[in-house]
Amino acid sequence: MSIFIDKNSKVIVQGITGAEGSYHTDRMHRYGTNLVGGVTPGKGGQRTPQGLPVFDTVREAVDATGATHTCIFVPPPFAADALYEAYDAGITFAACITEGVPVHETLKVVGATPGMRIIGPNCPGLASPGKSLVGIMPGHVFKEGRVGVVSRSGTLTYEVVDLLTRAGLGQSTCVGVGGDPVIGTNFVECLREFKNDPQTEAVVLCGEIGGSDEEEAAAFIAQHMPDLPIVAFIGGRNAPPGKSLGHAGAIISGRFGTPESKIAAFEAAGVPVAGRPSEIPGLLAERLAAVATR
Amino acid sequence: MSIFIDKNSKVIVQGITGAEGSYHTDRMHRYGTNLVGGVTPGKGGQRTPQGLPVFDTVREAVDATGATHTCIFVPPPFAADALYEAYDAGITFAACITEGVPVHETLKVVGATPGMRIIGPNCPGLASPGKSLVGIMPGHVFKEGRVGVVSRSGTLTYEVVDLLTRAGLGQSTCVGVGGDPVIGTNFVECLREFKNDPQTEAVVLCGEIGGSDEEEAAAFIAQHMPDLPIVAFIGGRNAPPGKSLGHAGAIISGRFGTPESKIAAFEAAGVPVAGRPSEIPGLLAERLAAVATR
Amino acid sequence: MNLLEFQGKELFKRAGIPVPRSQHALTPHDVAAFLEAQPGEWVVKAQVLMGGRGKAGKIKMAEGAAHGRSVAEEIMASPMPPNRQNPSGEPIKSLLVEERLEIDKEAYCAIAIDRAARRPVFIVSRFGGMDIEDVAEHHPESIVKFFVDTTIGYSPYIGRELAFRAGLDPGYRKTFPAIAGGLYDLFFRYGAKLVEINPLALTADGRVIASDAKVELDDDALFRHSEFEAWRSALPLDEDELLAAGAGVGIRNFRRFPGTVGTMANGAGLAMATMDAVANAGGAVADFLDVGGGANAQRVRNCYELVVNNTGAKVFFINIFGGITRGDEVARGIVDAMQQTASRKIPLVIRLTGTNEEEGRRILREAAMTPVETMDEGAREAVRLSREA
Amino acid sequence: MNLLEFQGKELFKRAGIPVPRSQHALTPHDVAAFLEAQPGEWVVKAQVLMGGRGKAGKIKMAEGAAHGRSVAEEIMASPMPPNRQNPSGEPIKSLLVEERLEIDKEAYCAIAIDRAARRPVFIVSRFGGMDIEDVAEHHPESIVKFFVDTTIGYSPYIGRELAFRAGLDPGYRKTFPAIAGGLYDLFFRYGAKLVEINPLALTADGRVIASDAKVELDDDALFRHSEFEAWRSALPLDEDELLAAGAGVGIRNFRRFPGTVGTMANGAGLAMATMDAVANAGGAVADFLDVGGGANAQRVRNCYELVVNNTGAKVFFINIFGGITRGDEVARGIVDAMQQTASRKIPLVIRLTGTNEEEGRRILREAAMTPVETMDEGAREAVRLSREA
Repeated sequence: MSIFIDKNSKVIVQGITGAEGSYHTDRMHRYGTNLVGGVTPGKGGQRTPQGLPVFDTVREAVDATGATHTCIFVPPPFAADALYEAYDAGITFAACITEGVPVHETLKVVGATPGMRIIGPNCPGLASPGKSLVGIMPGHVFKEGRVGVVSRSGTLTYEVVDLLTRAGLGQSTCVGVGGDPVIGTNFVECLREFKNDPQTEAVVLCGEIGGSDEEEAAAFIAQHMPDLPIVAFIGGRNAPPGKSLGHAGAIISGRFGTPESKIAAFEAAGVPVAGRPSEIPGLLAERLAAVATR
Repeated sequence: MSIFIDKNSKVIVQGITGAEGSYHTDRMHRYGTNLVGGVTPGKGGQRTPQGLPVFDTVREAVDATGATHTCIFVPPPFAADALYEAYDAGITFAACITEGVPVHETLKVVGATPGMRIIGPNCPGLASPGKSLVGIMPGHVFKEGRVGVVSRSGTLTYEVVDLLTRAGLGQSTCVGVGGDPVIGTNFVECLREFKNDPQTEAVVLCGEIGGSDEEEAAAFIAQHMPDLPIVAFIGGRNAPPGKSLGHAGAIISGRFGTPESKIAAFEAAGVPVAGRPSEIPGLLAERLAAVATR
Repeated sequence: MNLLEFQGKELFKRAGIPVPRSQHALTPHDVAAFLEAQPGEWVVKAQVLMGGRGKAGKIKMAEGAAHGRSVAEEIMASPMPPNRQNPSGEPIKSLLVEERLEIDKEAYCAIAIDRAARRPVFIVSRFGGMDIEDVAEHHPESIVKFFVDTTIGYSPYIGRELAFRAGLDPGYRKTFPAIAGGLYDLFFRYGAKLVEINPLALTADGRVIASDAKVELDDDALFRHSEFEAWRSALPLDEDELLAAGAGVGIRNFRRFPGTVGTMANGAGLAMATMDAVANAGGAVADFLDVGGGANAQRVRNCYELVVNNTGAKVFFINIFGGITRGDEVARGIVDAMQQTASRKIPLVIRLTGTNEEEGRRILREAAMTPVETMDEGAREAVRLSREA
Repeated sequence: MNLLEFQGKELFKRAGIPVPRSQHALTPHDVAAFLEAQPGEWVVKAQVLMGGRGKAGKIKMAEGAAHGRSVAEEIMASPMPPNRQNPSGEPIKSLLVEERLEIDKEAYCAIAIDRAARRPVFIVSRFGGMDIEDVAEHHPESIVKFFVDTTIGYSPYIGRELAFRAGLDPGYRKTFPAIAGGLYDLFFRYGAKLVEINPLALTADGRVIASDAKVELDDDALFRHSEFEAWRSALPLDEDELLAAGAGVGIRNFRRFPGTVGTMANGAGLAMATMDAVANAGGAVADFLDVGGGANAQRVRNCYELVVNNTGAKVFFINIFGGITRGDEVARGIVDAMQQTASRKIPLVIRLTGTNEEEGRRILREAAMTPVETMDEGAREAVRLSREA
């Protein structure tokens, strides 16, 4: 098992003929994702180099392929529209890779699409190694296994996954939730899924400064999954307050969003916080060993 | 039993200190409706002549009284707002008496308040004789009994109820669904409730020209309640096309909404259509007798 | 409130929907003055609510001042010819002088309210320029619909989907989603009940442009837009509506018929049933009249005079069943009205029941008026009196 | 993009939120000219993004031209004093001359985004005119919130409920729902992240009026509003943001620090972790720099020059983990950049992995650059080199 996506998830790509869309369609296809087609208005009837059918609308794509999952690569002005279109056509899972979606459009689309799981926007997507990869993550760093990974970052996640894989710790599902202030799926929602996933026996959580997602995750862990081996990492410990470093969401404002608050919350929940990414595999192995001997 | 309201339904009045609101509050109170208070912003803390508490907001009223039902008497510009407020405060049933609510505001509020039953707008409300009366119907015409009544009209309904009562045919619940083009609850939704109400053993349905509510009701009856004694009446048989007679919704446009279409639909469903209101009790008694001897 | 073409196009412009360049003109002189300064061929269109302008010769080409003046005079010389719904036709009070479009394709796009779905519905067809009911009859498969979830509102995919499903010419695709969005925006911003572009033209030079505009605003929403007051007062109310407005009842509340039994009831449903009752009793009604709630003396008197002075009524059947309306107040209103009115007297038949009915009947009896017991009885009595009178 | 007070108030006006009469002035001369024609006492306010204007003496009363000029000169003579977040203060480029209000009560009203609830949230307090964080500390019970369901949007009951729950003075009640509605409208119409009225004044003559305006627009939404371009270019970007913009990276993507280890990574998370890694290795970073996706030669060269010419970097640590960014392209970019740049050369430490990493490393090796294997190794090596240099 895995969370959100598996071998059978039928995935379409919105913006499949665009530069990013076609590049990553090819990579997902080669990874083994069950891609069934894509959408570019006006290009319906064409085929991609991988032989995937292109449709004019998501509804046509869903009707023809039975797709349930979508991966969105359209430019920022069209991202919310793409999500509404997917929702209306009955899609139940959408990874929105697009960076730069106006936050009030994300607010509205997230509120208006109950029942559709949205990852992102401004996220690298997710991967269930050996089963499916939806988004832009580099497939070769993954290894199938029992560690769930959830992260607000993109490249840092690959770094962490790479370290886990090199340490022999394979992954169940790895989710990049996105770096924007408002995102469709947060840490707690991923943790809830991991809790119910039999494949996932441990979790790595890569947070960063800004917001209170990490604090809420810590509270959730303390209450609902105190015994699962979990290790956290907080990026941006050396960031100054008042200025977001890259991610719009990574900002310490006033007394909110500081690394100290997040680290304290995790420690109170019994979750060790790695000082650097390279410490994560060791800390996790310790926690796994402790559970095994209990 | 009855539908939508019963003896225990806790009812508040929005606009309770206004001219219409206070007049009908008194009448409902005297009828025996379980009124628990009302709302007029800025008059919180006062009491009505009946001793009912007045609150500034619906939320306060609900918190203090446990009200689940509301009867709305605010002027048209504030009716949608009153419905949103009721919905947000957890009210599950609203009768909106107000006439003249912009139809696009009704469209939006009906779409945005799933789970809250709205009767109206532009309706006389409803009455479950001997139990509760919510709205502006004249209580003295009713008699408790087994006939459900649903109507698009106000005064015509009282006329019909009066005839039923004089003929010894008491009523379970009588609903005036309202005369606007878009209403919160239509014939089919009322019929579905009557179908599940053990007290209701027969139904009188007072339609009028315009729209297709009657045709849909006929189709529903044919499919779901073919054996219940039902009599229909269609008002406005002598109305000219293209002009609405009084009710904004009572308009024959082109080939739609004609009395012929509605009468044909009912007859196809085995529902006799009374030529005049005074024929209704007789037709209904016949149908009831036919069922009794079966 | 139905808007004239030039008014609808003004709203289109505000909503960003492309319309032809144009000038509204009140007289042939205005047309001539405009064409004096504007070379080339223009279209002169009568501004009326009735359909069938083309067939009636009320849309004509013109080039240059002299030609424009004579064409305008020709159009305005006679009203629109009558039809069943407008038995006296419609006078032509103004004209729209409009850019002549080289039209390549004509499509249809509208938003209406679907009562059953309780949603606004887009209706699109690749067949434009003809009555949509005719399209529905001859090319039903060409009509596609989209029911909009108002909690989400319009998003451009709706327009794309409609364009693809309706098989609109590819020339429409790029701009259609924005036009449909403008239409949706207009629908809610101004509180419309119907917005229709027919035809939505694709021109030879690739523009997509609203060649006609039909907008029906919700009367109940007009209070939010005082800006429309001027338009409202300029619109051609029909005679019944004018009379109703003059008597202080809603313009939907009064309509005349050729019979001799005047009727008045409280509530539209009861008023319709009253008409039906008169017909059942073998009579012919002179009017439909819903007096509304709160029938005080002033209002009853206005309604009485409205019917007596403007219809062929020989008897006046008042049918009141009280809910909001209180029987005592109505009775007092009737008594006072009959004392105050300067109009000629015709026999009254009064049926009064409902709230405070005993008190109402007492008041009537004290004024020597005898109320009847039922609607059918009242109708029979009124028909009898109409024959005697 | 944070707006200056006068810009925020311009948006308030468009949304129907009452603001004091005012005049934006660029010079003391403008102030004098305005006051020449306007009798009475006015308030002259420095237009800056930093808080604490009052305490810093940057808000003053003035009456008459001469007084106005001298007050304006006084205010503009020196920048806002520095604080921790703005270590070089903020120059005063313009002034707002504003109607003096007789203020009776001061309240607080804002809309922000609640990240956890994923909803816009109204925040209202009957304590206005002070920092809301101070109110939260001293009068936490006075702060009331309302999370708006965006599928429904704003409806006036929300404003009523907030006013009652916050215990606003009854003088606010009548107008507050419309003001809150204007704020909500503004929030979505212009794509704001924060809209704050502090204080929302109740004047002695009973007006409710926005005495100050704080608006933070979402940079990601600016493309929908070209109208803000002029404001954007007039806004005080800090030096780091200006440098970032000059190098063609996002203004959030670059920030300088006092250390000697230059850093660059792809992705904000990795860039932050790279800073942390350098700190862990005992070094001090010279900058935060997210090169973004698609790091081609031009972009890498711009970033290299940005760091070398504007920070104290003695070594440049490039940390690339490929997802969108392809290792081979970055490697080529680095090689080309180092060949092309005219800036002085400092040692490079390159960590390159992820998509196409083998090809990337081969390219680097061919150009005689030796990539390191891990981020920690790279950080250690960079710190070592920074000490040697």
